[in-house]
Amino acid sequence: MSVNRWLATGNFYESYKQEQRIFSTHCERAVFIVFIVALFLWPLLIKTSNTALLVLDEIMIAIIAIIGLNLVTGFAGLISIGHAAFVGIGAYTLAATSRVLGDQHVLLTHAWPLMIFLSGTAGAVFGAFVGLPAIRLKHLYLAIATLSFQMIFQWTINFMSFFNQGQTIPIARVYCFTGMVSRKDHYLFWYYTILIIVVVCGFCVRNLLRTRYGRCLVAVRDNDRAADAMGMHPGLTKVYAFSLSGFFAGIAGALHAYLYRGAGLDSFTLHHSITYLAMAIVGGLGTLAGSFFGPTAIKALDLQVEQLSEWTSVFLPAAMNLATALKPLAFGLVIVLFLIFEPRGIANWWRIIKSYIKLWPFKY
Amino acid sequence: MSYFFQLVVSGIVTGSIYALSALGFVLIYKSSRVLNIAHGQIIAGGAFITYALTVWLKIPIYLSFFISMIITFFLAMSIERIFLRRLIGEPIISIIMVTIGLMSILDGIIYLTPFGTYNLSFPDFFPKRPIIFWGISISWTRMAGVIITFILISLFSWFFKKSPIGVSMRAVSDDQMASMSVGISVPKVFGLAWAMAGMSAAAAGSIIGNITGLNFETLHAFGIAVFPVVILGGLDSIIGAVVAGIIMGLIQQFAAGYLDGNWGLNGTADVLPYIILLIILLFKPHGLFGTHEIERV
Amino acid sequence: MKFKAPFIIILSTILSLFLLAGCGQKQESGQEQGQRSAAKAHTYKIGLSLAITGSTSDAGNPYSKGVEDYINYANEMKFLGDDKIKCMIRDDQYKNDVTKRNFEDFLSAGIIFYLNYSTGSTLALKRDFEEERIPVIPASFHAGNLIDSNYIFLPIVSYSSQAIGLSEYIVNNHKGVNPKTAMFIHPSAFGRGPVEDVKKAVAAGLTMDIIEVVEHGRDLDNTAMLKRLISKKVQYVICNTVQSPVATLLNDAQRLGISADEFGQEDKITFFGVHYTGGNDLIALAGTSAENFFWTTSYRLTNEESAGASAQLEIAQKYGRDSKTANSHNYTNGIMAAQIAVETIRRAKAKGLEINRSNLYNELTAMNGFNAYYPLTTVGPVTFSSQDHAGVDTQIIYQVQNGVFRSICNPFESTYTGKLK
Amino acid sequence: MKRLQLSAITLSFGGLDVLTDVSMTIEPGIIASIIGPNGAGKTSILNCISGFYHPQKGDIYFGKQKLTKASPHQVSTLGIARAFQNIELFSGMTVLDNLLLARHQNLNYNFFQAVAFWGKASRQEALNRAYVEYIIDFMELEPYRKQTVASLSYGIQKRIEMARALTLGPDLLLLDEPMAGMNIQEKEDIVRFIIDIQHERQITVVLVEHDLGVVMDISDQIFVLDFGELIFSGKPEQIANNPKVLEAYIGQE
Repeated sequence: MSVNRWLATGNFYESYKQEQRIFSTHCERAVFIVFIVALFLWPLLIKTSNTALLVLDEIMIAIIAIIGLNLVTGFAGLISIGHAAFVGIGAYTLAATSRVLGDQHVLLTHAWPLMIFLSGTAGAVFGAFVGLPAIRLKHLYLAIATLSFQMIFQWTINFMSFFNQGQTIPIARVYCFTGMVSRKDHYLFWYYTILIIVVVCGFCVRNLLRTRYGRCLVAVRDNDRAADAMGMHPGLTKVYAFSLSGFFAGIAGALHAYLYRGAGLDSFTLHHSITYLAMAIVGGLGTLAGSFFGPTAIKALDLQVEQLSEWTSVFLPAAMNLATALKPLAFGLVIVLFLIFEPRGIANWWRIIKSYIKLWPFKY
Repeated sequence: MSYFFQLVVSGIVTGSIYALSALGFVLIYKSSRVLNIAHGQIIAGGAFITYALTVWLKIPIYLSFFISMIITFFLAMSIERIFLRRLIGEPIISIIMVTIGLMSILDGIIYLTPFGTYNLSFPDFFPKRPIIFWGISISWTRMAGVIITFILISLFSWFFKKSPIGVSMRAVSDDQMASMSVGISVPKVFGLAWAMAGMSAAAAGSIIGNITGLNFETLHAFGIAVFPVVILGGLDSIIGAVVAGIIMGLIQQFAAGYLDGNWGLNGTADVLPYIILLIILLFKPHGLFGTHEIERV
Repeated sequence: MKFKAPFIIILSTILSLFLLAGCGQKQESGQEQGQRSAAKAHTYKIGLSLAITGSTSDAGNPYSKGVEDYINYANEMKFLGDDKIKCMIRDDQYKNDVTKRNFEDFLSAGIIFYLNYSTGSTLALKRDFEEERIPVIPASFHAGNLIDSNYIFLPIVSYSSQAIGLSEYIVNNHKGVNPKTAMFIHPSAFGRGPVEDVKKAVAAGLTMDIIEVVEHGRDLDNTAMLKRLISKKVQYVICNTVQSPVATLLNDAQRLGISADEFGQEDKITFFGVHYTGGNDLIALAGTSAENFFWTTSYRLTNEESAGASAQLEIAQKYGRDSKTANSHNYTNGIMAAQIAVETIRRAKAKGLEINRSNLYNELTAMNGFNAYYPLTTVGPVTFSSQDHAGVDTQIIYQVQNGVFRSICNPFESTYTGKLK
Repeated sequence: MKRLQLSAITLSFGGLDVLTDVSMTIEPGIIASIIGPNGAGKTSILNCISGFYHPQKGDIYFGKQKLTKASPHQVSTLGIARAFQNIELFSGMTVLDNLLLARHQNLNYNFFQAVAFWGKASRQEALNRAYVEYIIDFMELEPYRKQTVASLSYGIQKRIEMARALTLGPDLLLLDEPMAGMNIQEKEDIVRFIIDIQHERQITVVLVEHDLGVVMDISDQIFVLDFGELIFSGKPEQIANNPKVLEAYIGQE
């Protein structure tokens, strides 16, 4: 039988190996590859401002953080109101290294891939530690336990002179093959680095989710007693979920510290934890695609509102209060409207569009 | 020794104001299993309404206190009607997030008013001189705060225990399906719970506003600061809120009185409640007075 | 579901276009700059990023209006001839990340002078200022801003010097042996900044005992702390924080009956504060408890007759500000930052120099001696040099008398600040 | 094959005795049924075996392994699988996913192989999928493979529950009222499955059931509980004339 693997219609799996594929048709795979290649190529073709690159870098860092948050809150169903603190742990791993060894130390400037990985590990260790109450606590009590962790983290950083009491701890520019990454190339360099990390993380999580290490997360979310009877320790699975989420958050934190060339407390406050949750919700909880859409949408909204309020302040100079009120208003409205009208988030739109295209032209 | 007693008295006084702020959380959670993160904003709103009535409309403070409570009663009720009603039966994370969204919306609305950025304070309507006995001093404002707190809390407890609506509210909190089947309107009960929480928020806001002055940030930060109290008390127990409020008040005062300034520690009053909360939760996973949900297989 | 799909495609396309527009628009403004510079009348761009919303917006809001109004005023009064200044004002909600983005944005728009706001963001961006070699005036007078940095200029004396000035006032007027003092500070770099410097001044011979340094939290009740201070015989408390905690502190002190009715009263505490603790907002928050509070700054206040006060009120009236904003010392503060920027550009232009960052920097560092700048709103001249990056070196002390801040001494320069250098 | 042994177990909740001194021995490879009136403690026995409850007195052995204090996930790794009375499926997932999940402990690739989805992980997942397909085939669930559990009927859900327990690859299967609330035809299907399970796969089945007809037909051994006490154990044909059982079921006249 001749198989046309470019279309979904008339295509049947012949082995279970085939069913494991991430892309069911060549078409899908081709589109994806073109998209990734485009992401790599466009900065070389179009001249972009540093601000635009900074925004994109920010979005991608948020994507990594949200992948982590989605694993714990979306897939494992454990509400974490302390995700910014995990991200902070990553950033402060670098900061602590900088305080101990000096910010120009070769470990920070040359061995930065290792440092990023180490920050992720630190995040994972703290994640496991914070996850421990999950063995006993449930629902809101657990959510507030993570909130407590956020508060304790903030207090510790803010009052310890080792951490410069929450002031920015500087981290030097990194070196790559061509020498020191200069101010001019800084954002572009990190654009590529973060992009590679995002793609790798995306694939890792995609893989994880089709193995037992991913399925157990969903199992404890849906029914932790049944999960117990299926041979998973529900408590340890939850701790593992927190630790996994901490790992991604740690990586995001390290990247944030490198991108901003310093770690300061005010990037990892409760407010950020809440924003992360909002991103996960708007993207779509419990979906990998949502982890990409959420941060993009919320950051885009932020920028739009900023521009809008600037625009209104030109026309209504005396009505500054309107402009200042717009940001929280828009943020809140988006969350509430999404929850009321599209609780499954943008990922659901994505799903609808995909099935629409897949069936095209044979819609029934 | 009088230092110690002063701390105890201050702790109890602060604690009872915590209890009043926590009451709003408890009322809502008790009936509808929703944790209203936007409560701090409602507290701030209540304080601002009282201020606007007293200073701008020149209504006597006691009267505006009541009017403010009535306004927030309807305000909170309509919040429930507009935002929460549609989400009955949704997962817990959605509902928490809705209240977070609500928090942002209320922030936005308050920034539209002058209160968003101004610093204001209530006119003095109590004598500024404190009440002093045995060397321990309490201000009139705080004393009034404590009295109002206890009046309100006993009113609410009585209401829950004795009045028909209160009984139906307890029934709903116990089992929504069963209460629906005996003809209790569950949405109505939810609305009422929110409304009562709104009332308590206005009272708490007016009292706190009298103590700290009216600064939006200080006031809404109180909503977060009171979380440890709510959880420690066990989310659905009024008595729990009172006890936990006073415990937290005492902890904070003792932290500020004995820890701060020694061993290089500072600001411990902000973090100690959370640490103690975590420790207690490890032993009592449902807080001090929270109901255990028995799991059947 | 079927009819939903096309709708969603359209919607998401629009959304992604929005995102592109968000990134693209800023690029445009860079090109715009290039086109404009070819024309006859120049427009010089300066940037201001500050907290109009979020924490400290009570100070940031009037500050932004001060900058906005003065720049408009300067343009209308033709301080720079036909040339104009365009000040881009962005709200960063007190978040360093947003400040950084705004700054990058301003840079691609081609700013030649930058006004910053918070201590945190100034410290976080210090290295960028160095690399970009752009003159910066922050609204934070944190002395630490000047360490390892060449391009940050404080408009007035640092918090440290203000606190030392207050200490000197205490020492000079205190009767008896070493005055026992405590410090009440904000739990951040901004609050902690002066502590070390005051301690250094004490070490250098200022006859004062620092009994305790208190970092406040979100306390509703300062009873414990005040009782402790009284038991340690503390007579003076120097505050470096924002108004709201000070108001609570003053209220508590009055309630406990330990606030002094006049300077240095026995067994009572006299309260002092540096720039951001005071102003009309404090009186608004603390009411009668604010009585006898001592406050230092380098600005003239509008409740006392002066040329600066009337000029400020005139500008405020011209742009329709309410009386609260018009009389705020943070409005003065904003005007001050804008004044320095405008004056620097004016001087460079008067010399016929090209208006760019390095010339402005040179102009700023030459602002001393006969070249010193005398703004109306301050109690002394602005003097910068390559060594001295604090503008107005003099300060003045105000005391709350019957609900109004009144100056109680002549402008002075704290002696120990000089000695410490 | 292992023998399940309960020796004099006593379980009480706050003074209320649920099980008193119950001893049972279930030989490998048989179908054993536990019957009794409501509240007799049938489900509690299953809960004790599968580790959700821990008896205060007495011991439970599975072969040589002591289960008394083991938690559910430990019990399940020893080869004891359980289907619940009130359906405890992962309701948000498809039937396929539910079954794949049950293979959790039978997969032994490590975390890093999982992340890379390379080598062992990929191979094992394919085998896993094949195994699940075999169970789907066995339990005749083919039409529902890719449907979400929550959207299926009660009868099917019960069957999925059984299939999931079977996917664990157990030596001992605990079924808690698999036929409750079903019509005759559905019951017949379930009975057929149970018999097939025992015959084709040599799995010991412990059944808690109300339908006496079915129990009499298929059981090799029957245990009767009343008020937490074991009042009878033996072959089905002995039960009909046991006075104690009659008394428990019909009541004292």
